[in-house]
Amino acid sequence: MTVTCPDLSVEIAGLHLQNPVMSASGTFGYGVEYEPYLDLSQLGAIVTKAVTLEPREGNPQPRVRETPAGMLNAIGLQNPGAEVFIDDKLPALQRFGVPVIVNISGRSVEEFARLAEMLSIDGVDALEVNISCPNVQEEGMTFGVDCDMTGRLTEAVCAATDLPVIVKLSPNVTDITVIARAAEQAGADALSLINTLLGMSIDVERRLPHLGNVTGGLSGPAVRPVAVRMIYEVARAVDLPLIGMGGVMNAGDALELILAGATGVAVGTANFVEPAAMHQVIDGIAAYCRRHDVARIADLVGAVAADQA
Amino acid sequence: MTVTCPDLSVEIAGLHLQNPVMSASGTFGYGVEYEPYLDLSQLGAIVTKAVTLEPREGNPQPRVRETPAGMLNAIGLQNPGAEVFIDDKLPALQRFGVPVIVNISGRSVEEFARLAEMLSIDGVDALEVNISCPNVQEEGMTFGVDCDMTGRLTEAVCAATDLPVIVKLSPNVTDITVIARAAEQAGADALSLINTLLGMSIDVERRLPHLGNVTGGLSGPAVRPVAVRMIYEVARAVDLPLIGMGGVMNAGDALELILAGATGVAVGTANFVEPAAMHQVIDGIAAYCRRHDVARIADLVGAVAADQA
Amino acid sequence: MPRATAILRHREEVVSGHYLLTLDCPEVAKAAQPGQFVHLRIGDGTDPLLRRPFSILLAQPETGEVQILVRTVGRGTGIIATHDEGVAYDLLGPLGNGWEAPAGGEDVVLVAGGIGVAPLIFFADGLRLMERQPYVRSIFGAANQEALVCWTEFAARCDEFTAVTEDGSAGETGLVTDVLAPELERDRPQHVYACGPDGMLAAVARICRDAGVPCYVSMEQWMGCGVGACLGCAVPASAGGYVRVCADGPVFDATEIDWERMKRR
Amino acid sequence: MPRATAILRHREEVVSGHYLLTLDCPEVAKAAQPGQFVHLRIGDGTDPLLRRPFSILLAQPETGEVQILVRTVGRGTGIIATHDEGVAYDLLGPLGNGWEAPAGGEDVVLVAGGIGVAPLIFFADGLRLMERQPYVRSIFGAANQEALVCWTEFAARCDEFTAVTEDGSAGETGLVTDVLAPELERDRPQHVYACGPDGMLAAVARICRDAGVPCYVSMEQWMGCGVGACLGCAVPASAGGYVRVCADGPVFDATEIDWERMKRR
Ligand SMILES: Cc1cc2nc3c(=O)[nH]c(=O)nc-3n(C[C@H](O)[C@H](O)[C@H](O)COP(=O)(O)OP(=O)(O)OC[C@H]3O[C@@H](n4cnc5c(N)ncnc54)[C@H](O)[C@@H]3O)c2cc1C
Ligand SMILES: Cc1cc2nc3c(=O)[nH]c(=O)nc-3n(C[C@H](O)[C@H](O)[C@H](O)COP(=O)(O)OP(=O)(O)OC[C@H]3O[C@@H](n4cnc5c(N)ncnc54)[C@H](O)[C@@H]3O)c2cc1C
Ligand SMILES: Cc1cc2nc3c(=O)[nH]c(=O)nc-3n(C[C@H](O)[C@H](O)[C@H](O)COP(=O)(O)O)c2cc1C
Ligand SMILES: Cc1cc2nc3c(=O)[nH]c(=O)nc-3n(C[C@H](O)[C@H](O)[C@H](O)COP(=O)(O)O)c2cc1C
Ligand code: FES
Ligand code: FES
Repeated sequence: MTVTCPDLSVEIAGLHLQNPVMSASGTFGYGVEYEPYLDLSQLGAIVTKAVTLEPREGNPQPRVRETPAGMLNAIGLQNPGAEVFIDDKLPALQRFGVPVIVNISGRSVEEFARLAEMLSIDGVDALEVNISCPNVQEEGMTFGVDCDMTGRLTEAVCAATDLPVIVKLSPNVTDITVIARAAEQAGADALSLINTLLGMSIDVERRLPHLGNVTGGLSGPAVRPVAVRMIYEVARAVDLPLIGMGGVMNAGDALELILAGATGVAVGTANFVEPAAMHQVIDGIAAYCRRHDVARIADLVGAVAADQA
Repeated sequence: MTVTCPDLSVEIAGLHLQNPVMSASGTFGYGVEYEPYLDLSQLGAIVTKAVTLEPREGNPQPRVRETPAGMLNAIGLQNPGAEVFIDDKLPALQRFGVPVIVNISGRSVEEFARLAEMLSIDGVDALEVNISCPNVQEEGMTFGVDCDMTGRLTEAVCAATDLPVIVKLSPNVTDITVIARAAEQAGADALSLINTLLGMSIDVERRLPHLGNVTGGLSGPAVRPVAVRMIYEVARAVDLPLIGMGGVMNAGDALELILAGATGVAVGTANFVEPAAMHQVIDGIAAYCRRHDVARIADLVGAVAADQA
Repeated sequence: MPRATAILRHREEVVSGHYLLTLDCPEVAKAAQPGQFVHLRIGDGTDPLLRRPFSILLAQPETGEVQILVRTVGRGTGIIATHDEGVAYDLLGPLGNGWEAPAGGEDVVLVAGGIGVAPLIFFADGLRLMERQPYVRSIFGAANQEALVCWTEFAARCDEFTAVTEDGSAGETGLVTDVLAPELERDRPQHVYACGPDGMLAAVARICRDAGVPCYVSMEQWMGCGVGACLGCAVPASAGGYVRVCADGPVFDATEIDWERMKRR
Repeated sequence: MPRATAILRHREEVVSGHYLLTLDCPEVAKAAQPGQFVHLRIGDGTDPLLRRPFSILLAQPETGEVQILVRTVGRGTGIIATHDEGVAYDLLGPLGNGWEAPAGGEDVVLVAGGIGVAPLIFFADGLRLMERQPYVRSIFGAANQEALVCWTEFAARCDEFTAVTEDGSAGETGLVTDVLAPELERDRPQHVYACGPDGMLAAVARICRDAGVPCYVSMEQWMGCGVGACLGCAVPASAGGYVRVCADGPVFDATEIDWERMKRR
């Protein structure tokens, strides 16, 4: 058998994606910024920058800094708020004809629930609940590292919407499987992981933190081994589909995450390096399937043969 | 004032080090392997590969794998055991005239205590208690991520020895300051951090984990932002001197850790890349002090002006 | 599509650690406006990982050539310094808004600090080609004579030119602002255009505000995407919140920036 | 000090994706023994981060030249493939133990698989220079004719030479072991020396054990330090536990290795 036209489509939380590849929240704006560089209609889905109930100014600059094979960011959830998002940003996202997943963030369970309600409208295909942004020093951090909070939050969001609920997990925890299970039990339809690792870097000449916010979130290839490990662990702990992210630069990296257990793969930092990165990942996955006679990409999910290591 | 001859010496847990720079456990063998490449008598201290009570075979190969700006390792504490270490390895370490810090690892509180006792001999200047090796799937892992266990273990080791006790912390935790405080309260004389981040990588062509042990510990420049952040957090949470490590390649990197709060700095993965890395770090720190008119390196410990970020 | 391959045709170390690169890049040469920048990928690996932004110093639509001036300050610029002719760069650009040219015929002052001269050379070049040429006075400040990089290229495109160095090794002694303040009094221009370090821009903005002269500054900031998506390059806006250097700038009306909240880096 | 700078003098793509590098490195040229390797740093950044080990293909103490054969398989070797003459490498070496030469005058068989030919060329070269030259038969196997890289250099240094390819495009069709087994029966040598992929070495070791011929293999393994400190390059020892390829090897008496526990990678 020779596979010439592999089936790249996947199902995640009831969504049908033409391929597993989507943008990682916060790295792709509201989609349109990247329109000059790639055909958005070819993506598996578009995941938006975090939306909050009220507008947020974000953190003081500097907000980003390169680190070895990675970057720190402390954007601080800058966004125009849910109302402006719905009126000004969401309509433009419709014309690409791919599922739109809206990343939401809040300061309390009530805020998250209210947001979920507001966003349960035409044009939004799923919600990604950002319980793990390391740059918000209020309750936001606590959610993602505590399983009770994760459970309560997930329940509240699920109760507030009929949309599929994807809970985005923080890697800054002792045991991510515990949090993953809490989200599953509370009704999450899918999980995404990993958000950024909490990091810091210092300008030694001036003896100042590089980031205005002192600490920030580490992303990019540097963190990929942590992402692969956590996806591998979570895939064995829950029965939910996973969206993996963390340092994917090319198809090989995406396949690592898929083999570890991710059904979908989000591309973040790589967009900054190569605006057409998602296309390259999609094409590369298709080429891999042809080369290895894989008829359906879904067959590779979690297919690493760890017992034969 | 122009500093021409900065004082690089530091005190850690009663040990006087001629400079803050030492080897990171497990990356420098028992010292002698690197004798052809650098003058060991110029180091601040030598930290040995982990020693266990009984000999350990270690993990199946492959044991190391490069990752972006880092590497995964799963050596599995291979070592000849405490007796052979004392008879065959320790004597050779004496001739460099610098403090010898022995890294110890065990499967139970009793094993750690027994080791501490055995190693409380001439020629050993301090013990580094490895409560955080991610490659030992027994109790070893539990110690470093649980504060009760950390406390009990630290107490037992302190009771078993008169040597300074340095507790080495795992970064694979939700809140490292909690573990740090537990070690402090239990009597640790100093803390070292960070050990490796738990990671994994996959050979997508063969659909196998790269490492024989499936998962391994991530080290090298990739993890430095996590190390800086954790050192910064722990320095503000405890009153103990810290030995920082994680991705130090050069003097600038070492100064990041020092400014974040580390009194000593250990160099690990960099030794593989550049066997004379520790010399370069020492020279570079001296040059920095001269350039910035810093009379004593100790004055820079924790000196990042985060409030002015 | 604002994306192209640029071939390094010529590299000249104009002064120590400063390289003038002539790139073959017809797409950018055609589209570039003064004040815009290119976002360059250095190598194809992870070291460095992110692209690096550089102002366009000159663009020649006829020859397809684009020039940028690179000061070596770190890893990425250090690698560029080793590149030989023939090296191909993948770049995004031209990006950002650039300076709007004045209507023509008026009096303008250009203020450059160090490497900030690059986009002002391009801007001055454009002014010279206007039908009703403005009268262009320029002030170029730097630490010392060496750091007055490409000053001849700049001076040649202006009607008046004043150099200022902190150590007095060339031109006046002091900061650009020491020259700018009396200059604005002597003869009030319609516009001031400035590019340089944040501290200089803040001071220039204050002087212009006090003198009631509209001032346009080109800012720098660490960038992630360069295309407006990541919000990494934010600088504080006087209207509250932040604006993006890459997409809302790099050129701003100086009154749009909240100089008080601006961190000096 | 086993550390040196090596200048790339000449680079030749011997077959597609295989580069023969001639390095100017008197220290290594003088000290090198057949079977030893150099641990090369590629670039000065973090991509790639670790050094890469390469066997010494030939060392000429008189000229100070050292040759290595590099097959491009990934990031580091891919970068080497782009290097021009004049590039300087920082290297550690010669490292490892190398093959012990036989006493002289005996019958030996050399078995190379693919790129594993490199250290055997050096070894064969040494045997030729012995006062009492051993009689050297060699078997060189590869996937196809192309992959019989540097076979002329190898053949020229041996008394008998047999090529084997999996696809039959050159020499015999099959695996080296298909040739080795009858060869050992035909005329029993005193020693077998082998280098190639793990699977081949395991098979060669078994055949030699069954035939009662001492066999010495040169192994490969992912390396951290290359100097015996990190225990990263361990391979399972038949005595239990593990031995280090970099410091205890890369050449081992085949009976020292526990081929059963050896993972095929
Ligand atoms: C719109 C814009 C236009 C620019 N035009 C030019 C130009 O024409 N010529 C020129 O030489 N430089 C210009 N720069 C600055 C240039 O982008 C940086 O110097 C370069 O990115 C440094 O890369 P590096 O890898 O060498 O430095 P790194 O090793 O990454 O860092 C070294 C130091 O350089 C500075 N730096 C690094 N990146 C930036 C950045 N993105 N913005 C500001 N400072 C930075 C920091 O102080 C840092 O500590 C411009 C920047 C912006 C935002
Ligand atoms: C003692 C010794 C001698 C060697 N001699 C030679 C030689 O003479 N010529 C030659 O071309 N190669 C030789 N190798 C293998 C060579 O070191 C690797 O091919 C090289 O390190 C690959 O680097 P890379 O960055 O291109 O590959 P990467 O991008 O890092 O990896 C690509 C693939 O190459 C293989 N690989 C990478 N590193 C190693 C390694 N250290 N050991 C084994 N396989 C590896 C793996 O299968 C990996 O999947 C030798 C290895 C050892 C241990
Ligand atoms: C600049 C930036 C902004 C981000 N903003 C968000 C966000 O708003 N919400 C969120 O859930 N994750 C956010 N993330 C995290 C990414 O979605 C992703 O989880 C992480 O970057 C790891 O993927 P990567 O290594 O491919 O970038 C952000 C990441 C970056 C780099
Ligand atoms: C190959 C290898 C072996 C290690 N073995 C040990 C060990 O035995 N005991 C220990 O406490 N840490 C061990 N470590 C962790 C290092 O001491 C250090 O904490 C970590 O590598 C981070 O520093 P680096 O980034 O400079 O390597 C090991 C690290 C590596 C890379
Ligand atoms: S650099 Fe990403 S928004 Fe400006
Ligand atoms: S590579 Fe470190 S011991 Fe062999």
